[in-house]
Formats: sequence, C-alpha cells, structure tokens
Amino acid sequence: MAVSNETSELKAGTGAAQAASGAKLSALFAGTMGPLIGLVLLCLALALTTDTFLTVRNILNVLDQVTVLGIMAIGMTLVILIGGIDLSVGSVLALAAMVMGYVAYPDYLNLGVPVGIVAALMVAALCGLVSGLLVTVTKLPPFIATLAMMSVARGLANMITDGSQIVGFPDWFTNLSIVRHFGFLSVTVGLMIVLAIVFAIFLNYRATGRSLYAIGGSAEVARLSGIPVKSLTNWVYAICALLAGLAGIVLAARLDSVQPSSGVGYELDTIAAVVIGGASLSGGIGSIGGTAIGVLIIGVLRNGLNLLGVSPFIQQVVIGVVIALAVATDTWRRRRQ
Amino acid sequence: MAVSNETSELKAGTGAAQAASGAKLSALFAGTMGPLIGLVLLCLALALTTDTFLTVRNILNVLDQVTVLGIMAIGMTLVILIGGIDLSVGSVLALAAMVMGYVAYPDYLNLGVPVGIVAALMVAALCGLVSGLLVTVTKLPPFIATLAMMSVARGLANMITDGSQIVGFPDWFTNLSIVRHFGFLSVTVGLMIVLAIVFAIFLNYRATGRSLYAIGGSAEVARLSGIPVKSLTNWVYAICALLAGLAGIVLAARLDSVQPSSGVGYELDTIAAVVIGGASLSGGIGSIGGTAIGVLIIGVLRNGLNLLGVSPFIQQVVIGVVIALAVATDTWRRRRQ
Amino acid sequence: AKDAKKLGLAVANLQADFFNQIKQSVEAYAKEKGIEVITVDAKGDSATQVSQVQDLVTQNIDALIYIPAGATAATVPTKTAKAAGIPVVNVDRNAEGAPGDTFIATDSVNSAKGVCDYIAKQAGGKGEMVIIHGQKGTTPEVDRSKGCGEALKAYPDIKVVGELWSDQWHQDEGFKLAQDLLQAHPNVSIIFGQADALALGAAQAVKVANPDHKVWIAGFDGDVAALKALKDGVFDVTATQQTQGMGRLAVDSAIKIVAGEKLPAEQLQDATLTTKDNVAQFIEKHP
Amino acid sequence: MSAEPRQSESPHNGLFVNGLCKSYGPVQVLADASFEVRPGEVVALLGENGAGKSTVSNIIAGSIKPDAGTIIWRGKPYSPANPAAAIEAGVGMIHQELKLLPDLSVAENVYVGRLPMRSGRIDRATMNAKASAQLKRLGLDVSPERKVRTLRVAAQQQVEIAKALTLNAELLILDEPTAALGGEETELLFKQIRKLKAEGMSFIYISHRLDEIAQIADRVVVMRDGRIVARHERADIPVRTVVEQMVGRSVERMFPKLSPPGEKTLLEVENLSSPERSFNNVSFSVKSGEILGIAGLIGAGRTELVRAIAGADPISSGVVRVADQPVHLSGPAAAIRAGVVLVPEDRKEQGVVLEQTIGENLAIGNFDHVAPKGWVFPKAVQRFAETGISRLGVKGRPNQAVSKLSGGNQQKVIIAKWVSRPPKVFILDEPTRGIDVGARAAIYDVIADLARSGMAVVVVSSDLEEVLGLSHRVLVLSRGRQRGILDRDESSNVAVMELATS
Ligand SMILES: Nc1ncnc2c1ncn2[C@@H]1O[C@H](COP(=O)(O)OP(=O)(O)OP(=O)(O)O)[C@@H](O)[C@H]1O
Ligand SMILES: Nc1ncnc2c1ncn2[C@@H]1O[C@H](COP(=O)(O)OP(=O)(O)OP(=O)(O)O)[C@@H](O)[C@H]1O
Ligand SMILES: [Mg+2]
Ligand SMILES: [Mg+2]
Repeated sequence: MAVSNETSELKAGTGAAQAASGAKLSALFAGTMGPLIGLVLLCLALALTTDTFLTVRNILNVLDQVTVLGIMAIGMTLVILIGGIDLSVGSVLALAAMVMGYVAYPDYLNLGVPVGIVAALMVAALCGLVSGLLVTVTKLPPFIATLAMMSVARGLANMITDGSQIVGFPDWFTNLSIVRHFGFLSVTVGLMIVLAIVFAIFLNYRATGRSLYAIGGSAEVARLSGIPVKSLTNWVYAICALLAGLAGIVLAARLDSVQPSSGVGYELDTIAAVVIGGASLSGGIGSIGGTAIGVLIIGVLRNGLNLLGVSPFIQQVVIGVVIALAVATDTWRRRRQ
Repeated sequence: MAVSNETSELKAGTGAAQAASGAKLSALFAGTMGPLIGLVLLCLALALTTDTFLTVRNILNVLDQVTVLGIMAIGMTLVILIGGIDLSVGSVLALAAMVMGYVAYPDYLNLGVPVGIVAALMVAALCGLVSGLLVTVTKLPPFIATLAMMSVARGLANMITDGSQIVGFPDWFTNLSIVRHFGFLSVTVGLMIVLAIVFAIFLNYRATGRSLYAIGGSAEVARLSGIPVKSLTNWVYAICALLAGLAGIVLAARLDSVQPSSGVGYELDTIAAVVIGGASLSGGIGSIGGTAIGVLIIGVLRNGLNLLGVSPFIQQVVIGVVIALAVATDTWRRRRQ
Repeated sequence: AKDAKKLGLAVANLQADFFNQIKQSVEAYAKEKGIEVITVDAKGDSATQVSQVQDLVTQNIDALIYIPAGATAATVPTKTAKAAGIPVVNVDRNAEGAPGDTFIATDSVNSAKGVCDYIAKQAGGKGEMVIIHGQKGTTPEVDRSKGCGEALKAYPDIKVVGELWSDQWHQDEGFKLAQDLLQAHPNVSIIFGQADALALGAAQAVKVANPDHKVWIAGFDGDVAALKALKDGVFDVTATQQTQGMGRLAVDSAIKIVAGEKLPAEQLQDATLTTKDNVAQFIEKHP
Repeated sequence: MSAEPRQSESPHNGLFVNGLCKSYGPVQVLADASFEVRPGEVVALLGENGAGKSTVSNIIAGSIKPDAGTIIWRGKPYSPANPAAAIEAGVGMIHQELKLLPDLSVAENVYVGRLPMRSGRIDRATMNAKASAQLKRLGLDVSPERKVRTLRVAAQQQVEIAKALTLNAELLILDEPTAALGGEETELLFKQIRKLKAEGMSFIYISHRLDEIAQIADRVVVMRDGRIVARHERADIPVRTVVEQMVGRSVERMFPKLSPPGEKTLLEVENLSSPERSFNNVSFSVKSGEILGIAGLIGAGRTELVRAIAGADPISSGVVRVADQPVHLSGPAAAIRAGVVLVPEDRKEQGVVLEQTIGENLAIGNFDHVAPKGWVFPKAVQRFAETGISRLGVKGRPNQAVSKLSGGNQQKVIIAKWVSRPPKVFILDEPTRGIDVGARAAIYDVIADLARSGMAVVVVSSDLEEVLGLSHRVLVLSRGRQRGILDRDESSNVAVMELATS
C-alpha cells in the first residue's frame, strides 16, 4: 500500500511542483491554456496579414467593441458555473436600457441619467431574481425559466415606448464610453476590466465563489455540505441579470441612444464566449480568465475579418471554422497530457 | 429474505397493475402528462375566448403552421435525448433550401425539383455528419460543434446566390403544402405526422431507439454495455440535420421561394419545443409525444394570440408567461406525486 | 361595394423603427376612421408571416396591409389573402409574381442617389468614402446601393475604399463596422450608412476615433430619433421617408379597394432629402 | 434482543431517535425506528440491503425529512431543516454513495462548504496542509491539489472519510465507509475512530462487513424492513445471530461448494500490458467452470487489468483469447460479442443508468436477446427483467427506477444484466461491494452457478475472505505485476498477503 501510494505521489508530486512554479501567474487563467493558444494564434495571423491590427488604436477599438459582451459574459460565467444557463440576457439588456432612457429622458420622466441608471439596474436585477425563483422554487429547468424571461423582458422593453428608440443623452454620459482617459482607457472599458478582476478574485478566493463551483459540480453534494444552494442560485441569476442591465447602460452610452431591439441574439454570443473560454455547460468548470479569452476570441475575430475586408458571407464561414479550431486546440492539448 | 421480498412484491404488484391498465393508451405520451395538461388548458381558454379558434379550418392552419418546427423538433428530440444539442438546425434548413433552389431552378443548374431535393437532403445530412464527427472524434462540446456549423452553414447558404432569394417553383411542388387532400391533409402536414409516428415507434420499440435513451442516461454505461455510442451519435446528428433539411424543403414549398436568411433563430424555438415537451437537456429523458405537445403549445399559443388580436408586444409577454406556466404545471404535478 | 371595418396589418419587423412608425400611423389613422386594426409582427421571418396572414384571414379581415418580411417579398401571404377574397395593400416591398392590389413605397433608388449626391458635393467632390450596407441581398440594400452608385459616377475623384455589411441594420453594428473601416482606412472623409441606425453608429465611431478632418456622414430613412440627431449635427444628411403618410395612404387605399375602387399598381412616394436646414419641420410633424 | 422502553427524558447527552417513520408513496421504508447513541460510543447499525439504514441516517443528518417521529440530540429536540443545520448542530455524515466534486481539488472537497479563510480570502495553504495531514492519517498520500476526478474509487472514499473526520462533529454517521477499502486502510480508519471516540465523539457505523463490527462497535442495532428488530448491548455477539436477525432466517453457509472445473480453457491472457503501465506482462488462463480470484492491495492494477480484458480500456501489448479465438479488443462491444462481460467496480458511473427503470437497465446490452429482430416490446423487457430480478433476488419491480433502489440492490441489477446472456467469460470487479450478508451468499451462489454452467469466471475483490472462499485459484497482483497464482489448497490469508506486499 505505502509503496504504491508513494509512486503515485511521486507522479503527482512532480506535476504539483511544475504547477506551483507558474501558479501565481496563471491562477486566474487556470485551465484556459487551450483557448489562450487559440487566441494567440489568431492574433499572430492577423498581425501578419494586416498592418492595422496590431496598432494601439485598433486594440483599444477591440476592447471597446467587446465591453458589452464582456460584461454580460462575466455574469453568464457565474450562471454556467452553477450548471445553469441564461437566455434572457439580451432582452434584459434592452429592458434595462429602455428603463434608463424612460426615467432619464426629458420627454418622459426626466429624472436624470443617474436615477435612470439606478432604476435600470434594479429592474434588471429583479428580472434575474424572478428567473432564479422560477428555477429554485418553481423548479423550472433554467433553459425554460430564462426563455420565458427572455420573451417577457423583450415585450416589456418594447411596451415602454411602443417600440421606439430614445436618442440623445447628456455628454458626460456618452463620454463615459468615448473619452479615453490617460490616452487609452474609457470608463466603460475600465469598468469591464475592474468587474472581471473583482469577479475573478471572488470566484478564486472567496468561499462563496468556490461554493458556486461546488454547486455546479453537484448541487446535491453542495447541499449536503451545508451550502445554501437555493439562495446562491437566486443571487447568481440576479447578478447575471444585473450585469446584463449594466451592459445595457454601457451600450446606451456607446450609442447615445436606447432601443428596445438591442441585444437580440446576444444570449448565444455570450454563452459561446463562456464556453469557448473552457467552461462546461454541465457546470462546475470555468473561470473568468477563460471567459475573457473567449470574449476576446470572438471580438478579435470579427474585428480582424472586417480589417481584412472579408465579405460578410465568407466571414460567417471563417468564424465557424475558427471557433471550432480554437476549442479543438484545447481538447487536443488535454488529450495529449 | 424470502419473506421481505414477498411483501414488497405484493405492494409493488398493485402499483404495476395500476400502471398496466393505462399503459396501452399512454405509452407514446409517457411522462408528458404535465405539458399535455398545459396544452389542453390553453386550447380550452382559446376556445372560450374566441369563436374562431375551434374551427376545423383554424386547426388545420395551426397544423400547417407548425410543420416546419415540428419536423425539426423530431430531429432535435433525438439529439437532446443523447444529451447533445444542435444549434445549427436553422442554418442547415436555409442551406438545404438554397441548395434545392440552386439545383432545381432554371436560372441556375435547372436539374428539376426532385434532383434538387435529393441534393439538399444530402448536403444537410453531410452537415450533420460533420457536427457529429466534431463531437465524437474531435471531442468538441456539442454546443460549440453545432455553433460552428451554424455559422458555416449560414455563410454557405448565403454564398450560393450571394444573398439573394430564389422565387417560383413548379405548381406541383408548392401544392404539396397548399392542397388539402381528403379536404384536410396537405402532403407536408401528412409528412410531419408520418415522421412523428415513425420516430415515436423507433424510439419506443426499436433496440436502437432505446439505445439512444441509454446513451443519454450515461454514455459510459452504454459503451460498457456494448452500444456503439460514437457511431450512433454521428447518426443522430446526421438525422437531425437531414430533418432540418427536409424542413427547409417544406418551407420552400410553403413560401414558394427559398432565401438564405430563413430559419434564423429557429434553433431556440426547436429546442424550446422539445424541452417544453418534457425532455431534459442533460439527456436520457424525452419523447416524440412530448415534443409534439411542445410544438403544439408553441403553435397554438402564437395562433391564439393572433386570433385574439393581442398586440405584438403584449404577445411577447404573454408567450413568456404561458410557457413558464405550461412547464410549471408539469413540475407541480410531479411533486405532488 | 362595402365598408372596411377590420384591417389586418402584417408588419415585417417591429424592431425596426421604420416599420414601427408605419404601424403606429396605420393604427392611429384607422382609429380616427373607426376601423379596427389587428397587427401581427413577423420579427423578420417570412415563414412566421405566412402563418400570421393565415390567422388574419381566419379573423375575417376586410383587407390586408402587407409589409413583407425577409430578404425580399414572399408571394404566399398575398396569394393566401387573395384566395380568401381579401384585397392586399403592399407597403415597402412588393412580390414579383404576386403583387398586391396596390403598392406603396419610397423610390429608394432615386432617394439614395440624392443622398449620395448631396454628401459628395459637400465633401468637395473628392476623398475616400466607405459604405455601411444593410443586410446583404435584401431589397432596400440592393436599391440603396444602386442609387448611391449612380450618384457617385459623377464624382470620379471620390474613391470607395471599403464596404461592410450589417446583419440586422442595428446601430451597434454600424458602430463596430465603422470603427473597423476607419481603422483600416484612416483617411476616410465620407460615410454612407444605408439606414439611420447605421449612420448614427458610424457617427459615434467617428467621435471616438476623433480624426483630424471632417467626416461627412449620410443616413437613410428619417427615423424620428435620427432627425433629432441630425438637428444636433450628429450626422449630415438623410432621406426622410414618409412613414406617416404611407401609413395613412395604406389605410385610405384599403378603404377604397374594399369599396370597389381601382387604384394604380404603384404609388411611389418620394423621400425628402433632409439636412440641418429643413429638419425642423419634420421633427415638428413627421411626414 | 429487547424492546427497549422509549427514552423521553435524557439520562445522557447523546442522541435519542424516537419512532421515526418514512414512506415513499405507498411504500413504508421506515416504521417506528427508535434507538439511542451515547456520547463516546460507536453504535453499529446493521441490516440487509433496503432495510432503511441509510434512510434513518439521512434523517438524522438533515438531508431527508421524516413523516413522523422525534429526535433528541444533546438534551434538546432536534429536527434539522437541511444538512447545513445538522452540521451546525454537530452532526456529520459520510454518505454511502460517493458524493464528491470531481473537478475540484482533494483539499477543496474535504473542506467544501467551510473553506478556511484568512484576511478575506481562502487560506489555501492551511487548507491543503490540514487536508493532506488528515489523508495521510488515513493512509492516502496524494497531492491535496489533485483533482478528485483523477483518483480511483478507494482514494475517493478516503477523501470522503477525511471530509467527515475534519468536520469536528460530535456525532458522525459513517454509511459503509469501508465498502471500497482494503484491510489496511480499514485499520487506519478504525484507529482514527478510536482516537476520536476517546475524545467523546459518537458514531453510527453502518457496514455489511460483519467482521468489522466486533472490532469497532460498542453496541449493535439491527434493522429489518424499516423496523428495529434487535438491540445488543455488546458488539462481540456471534455473527450468526446477527445474520439471523438481519435476514429473518438462518443463513447456513456463506460460500457455496465449488464444483471441479472443466478441461476446456475458455479465457487465455498472454503478456497483457497497459499503456499507462498500471499492469505489466500479465498472463493467465481460466478453464470452463473455473473461478479465478484476483487479489491485491488497493491500486495494484486489478481494475485496470479486467477492464482491459473486457475491452473498456486500450492495451499496449498482449493477446486475449476466448475459446482459442484471439479477441480484437477494440471496445466493449467487441468483447461482449466474443463472450466477455464485466460487472464494473463503479456502479454509479459505469454500472447503471440511474434514472432508468430496472427493466431498461437490464435490456441495455441485451437487445440481441430481448429484441432479436430489433423490436423491443415492453412485455419482453418485463419478462426478461423479471427473470433477472428473481434470479438475483433484487428488491424491486421491472418498471421501478434504479435510482430508487438501495445500493446493494443496484449492484444486483448490474449482475443480473449479464447473467441471462449467457457469456463465456464473466468478470466481476468487487461484486459484493455494499451488499448485505444474505444477498452476498446469494451472489456467491450465483457466481458458483455461473461457473458450474460452464463459464470461466474472474472475480476481483478487496475482501480477502471472499477471494479465498470463492476461487479455485487466486492470482495476486502487486503494483501491476503478477506475483503468482495460488491453487485453492495452497492459498491462505498469509500466502496471499505475502505475495501482494512483495
Ligand atoms: N427516493 C426514494 N423513493 C422511493 N423509495 C426509496 C427512495 N430512497 C430509498 N427508497 C427505498 O427505501 C428503502 C430503504 O433504503 P435505504 O437506502 O435506507 O436502505 P439501506 O438499509 O441503506 O440499504 P443498503 O444496505 O443497500 O444501503 C429501500 O427499499 C429503497 O428502495
Ligand atoms: N483515473 C485514474 N487516474 C490516474 N490514475 C489512476 C486512475 N485509476 C487508477 N489509477 C492508478 O492506476 C493504478 C491501478 O489502479 P486500479 O484501480 O486498477 O487498482 P485496483 O487494484 O483495482 O484497486 P481498487 O480497485 O481497489 O482501487 C493505481 O496506481 C492507481 O493510482
Ligand atoms: Mg444504504
Ligand atoms: Mg479495483
């Protein structure tokens, strides 16, 4: 017994030592080597084929372009980690944006943008809470609960202004996404980065964050270990929706307008970003680092193909192929180990 | 030992007898009582609030309207049963339709509609096979594999005619979906019904069909029991795509045209129909009977709200609420047992 | 001859402001006339629209106002309605092979020509230009590209250096596409967005890129919200389609056809070239 | 055996269970169960599969709610709303089925739900060190950062035990903690239990290995069909008595008489090696009618070896012949076609589809029998299932979901799956893990019958007594190497252990 264990300990030991050396650096990117390789290859290819991709301005553009997706993907990571799914993010984004516009805009309630933002975030979080309760109390499958919310939130978003958009916010608000402080960082991009770091730390170093992994690994084990599975699940859906609402506000600042049709189809993009980043739809596996990579793969790919002037139809084919390849790198790498 | 067995056998006996009495009738609708109740309630409500819902013509209309969704949902049921998911059905539908048009239409290859249909089905099945191989050989998660295929197939569908549609097919072809034989049954609706029955029998009474349930329940147990998991998985994705292609042809007959943008967003509708019908996205649970009910719930709901003249934005809200309620009926019922 | 009491309105996609404006106009005007309107929204899918027209027919509408969904107009809804003896007023798009009893639309080619001509002139007849197209292959995309191309023939010194296509005519797409185009071609001084949403997105992208020269931006449609932006100088020119007018005309046409009158096969409306100078009147009262 | 009066006033500060009842639908699985656990003692809870041991334990640990009955714990009424409340009150439990988080580290599994924190973040260093120390005490020496998914069954069970022992509970329920353990690990566990007991901790100990009871328990409670049928004040009562109380009849003998093997060699394994070197150059043969036992310490490579023979894992070199025909081991399907079947070690992951019915589980893999023309008729499945059920004495009916069966009965379902084919070579990996004495004797009979009917049978077991009692010959593995094959008359406890530790 002792002997056989020692040998296995030896094997494990070397592995652990290797891991420990890079641990500090790669903690946040744990299990994301595969997608990371995919991203690096993609960037390399674009740097070689265009002379515009690898410029500071373009990289800032890409960051700009992924803010909305990035913020939503953070919330979606939590939901997918606990083994759920949220199809309503795009609709909640639209609803929150419309609430913001309605509350803030002179022609409607005219209470100012700050009040509008607070109202929007509250409505968004409420949507998430309802989804969460549908899952935990009514025991609906998350797919159905959030599908229902997707439809309801979209309808509500449309009803606020009978389908019309609201254009024109104060300059300070739109400047949040336009003015690049210190020459490079807009407030919205900064917000995304801060949120990513906060949630990465939360998931890695806080007990509650680790509990989400436990719930995703097995809700029953988590329950038996004394983790409050239901209330955490409600929280996670609420936070995911809250972040979708925040993304809606960022989008409003970015476009200087809100419209009930925004965010259509974003749910698939968001889920794709999280899964490309190495998360498992059955829960328990995933990380913010991985999601960040997934978001960047999608963002860089679209930006790069536009820079290359690829026609839209060929873009679709290329995007499909590259996504498959990026994720396949990961599975190949893992199998060789 | 012997004694205790007898007592429990006695108790068990009564339960089995009860079950057996209703078994003949409900075999195909096993585990679908919940959604069925939802559907019946929905129909009752509509019959009471409109004078047009419960007319023969309207019921035939509903059947007509759900043909495309219904045919796709059959394939999706198989995929979901084995624990997979197929996001590419909408795109494959469009690709198959475009191939059909391209091969058949005088301005292009002009080989006639029958050849076009065969070509379309072959291309569709090929797409499915590629998705299947990405899952079984490249080990991509089904979500990613079919997401990639979704993008690629859409791009290809667009490239065939550079985004334009093809209008105008022979009368015999469009009549397939228009002419109601025996006064009530168009060929396309008949096709859907036949397919549903064939696949229901397949899933219930064929060894291969039962094997799909085993794969979904536990792929490893199935493999150890000698079931060829990989090849069945490939087949299932190929058949799902083939049925999506067939749905594309039905759609072409219905619209008398094919367009590369058709089927956008159908994947979510299709998955929703299957899940509303009681299937579990983690595999192993589901049935064609349930899916049929799910398809009808969606179809009746949309039809009914139009008949009621509910405004489109309110429709979205109502659809969300009713879907949640329909599925909740099921979970409530199960919990009371 | 009889009176129209109940109209069916099949809209292509209410998420597009243009269609939503027409819908609101139809509903408001019909209410004035004491006519009931049942509205259905195909959300851009022609198959859905066929189903919806079936449902409208079931409801015994007197006439159908049909704004076709999908890339180009499908014939089946018209045929379905006609088969039930219901007259059809097509708006915005008409189907080859199965036209409506009358067709109300904007002369897109001509109006796009006007827009591009204006912007080219403003830019001094020279410079680099990029075009942000709508969804590739759709009727408006094709017509607007065609009209703009005709106008540009007169300006040999204007070079179209980049073109990208949006998928859903959305503002955030306009933003991203413009940003990438500006990145690839920093010297661009003219942008044509084939819809106001795309132009507004492009304007925002220009603002972010903050180039050292003026960039002229043109849109199309004259969305209510876009007109306000035009007034504030966010972008430079658009073609205002007569959404309110088309809505009213559609209702009037329906009433007349039901009453047995014969209408011309096409009733083309002009879109008014709109700039900062004449925008005020349209904001006051949308045509 | 005495009907103890109910304890309403507490003369001691321990646990009083009073009249617990629980039914699932029409089936009563717990009827008026009452017993007590005093501070600092180990109470063994015994009973056959499905007697209700896990049910009563789960109620005490807060994961199931009783229909009726009360519990008094440390002098106060106690009815935990959920496991968290029970843990809070000092009651912990190791669940019978392994319940771990496969993608988290060993240490996180040990401390899940109560991760140690320092200055606002998880104190991984402390957590790893403590988990590692506890595991070493139990005899498992793996990196605390290793993912649980990569551990074999026994190690996972040790992680589970470590999790419970670090709870600092005052009452710990151990539901079959040793089912997957070997003798040495069991000894280490007992050492821990004795230490904690001396510190005043109480235990409820559930096991089907009756020889363990005298070693570790202070008192014995016996259940049958959801009722308490006997309470013993001492643990060193004759096994025979306990067995009679458990099964309600006397069990004459444990092991069947073996018939002599036939002449024909059915299974021949030649120089078989695995790509990961978990076994190397293994060669043996089994005759028709012969039972070959495979013994070895945990991690010796027994499971890997038999999985490879059954086509479940790839091999790097070697030949397997069945009835003189070489088998191309491309997968389980090929092995099954060649007549080799395996009852796997990990029943939840590899043995049964939990949500499906017994009938469906039995039909999987037997479609060529149930549905010779490909048509699966419910009647045929029912008949097929009933045969299997009665042959193995499974407590259940064909259309009952396997997830609702007790662990032991699930195991019987897996064996039943292959019994009726019949195969040429029947391999069983830990066939009686978690199975009660009565049923175990029945399973031994089935195994002996299988051999008698002309199959070659291979039995892997960590229960030495079982290997010795059941096999014509015993092959001993140690660290992946074949150390020898002992004949029945030369095999003994000592002889096997000598080879296994060499
Ligand atoms: N969720 C459930 N639904 C219905 N019946 C159940 C359920 N859980 C357990 N049972 C039944 O309750 C009875 C008692 O089960 P329990 O798990 O307590 O037995 P056990 O004594 O622990 O057996 P084993 O030694 O096999 O673990 C069994 O007959 C089992 O089939
Ligand atoms: N999933 C796994 N990942 C890594 N190593 C493994 C895995 N499973 C087994 N091993 C290693 O393979 C060797 C043989 O394990 P195996 O499970 O075959 O042993 P065994 O003799 O059957 O013991 P037991 O079944 O009692 O655990 C051991 O050294 C073990 O550590
Ligand atoms: Mg038990
Ligand atoms: Mg083993």
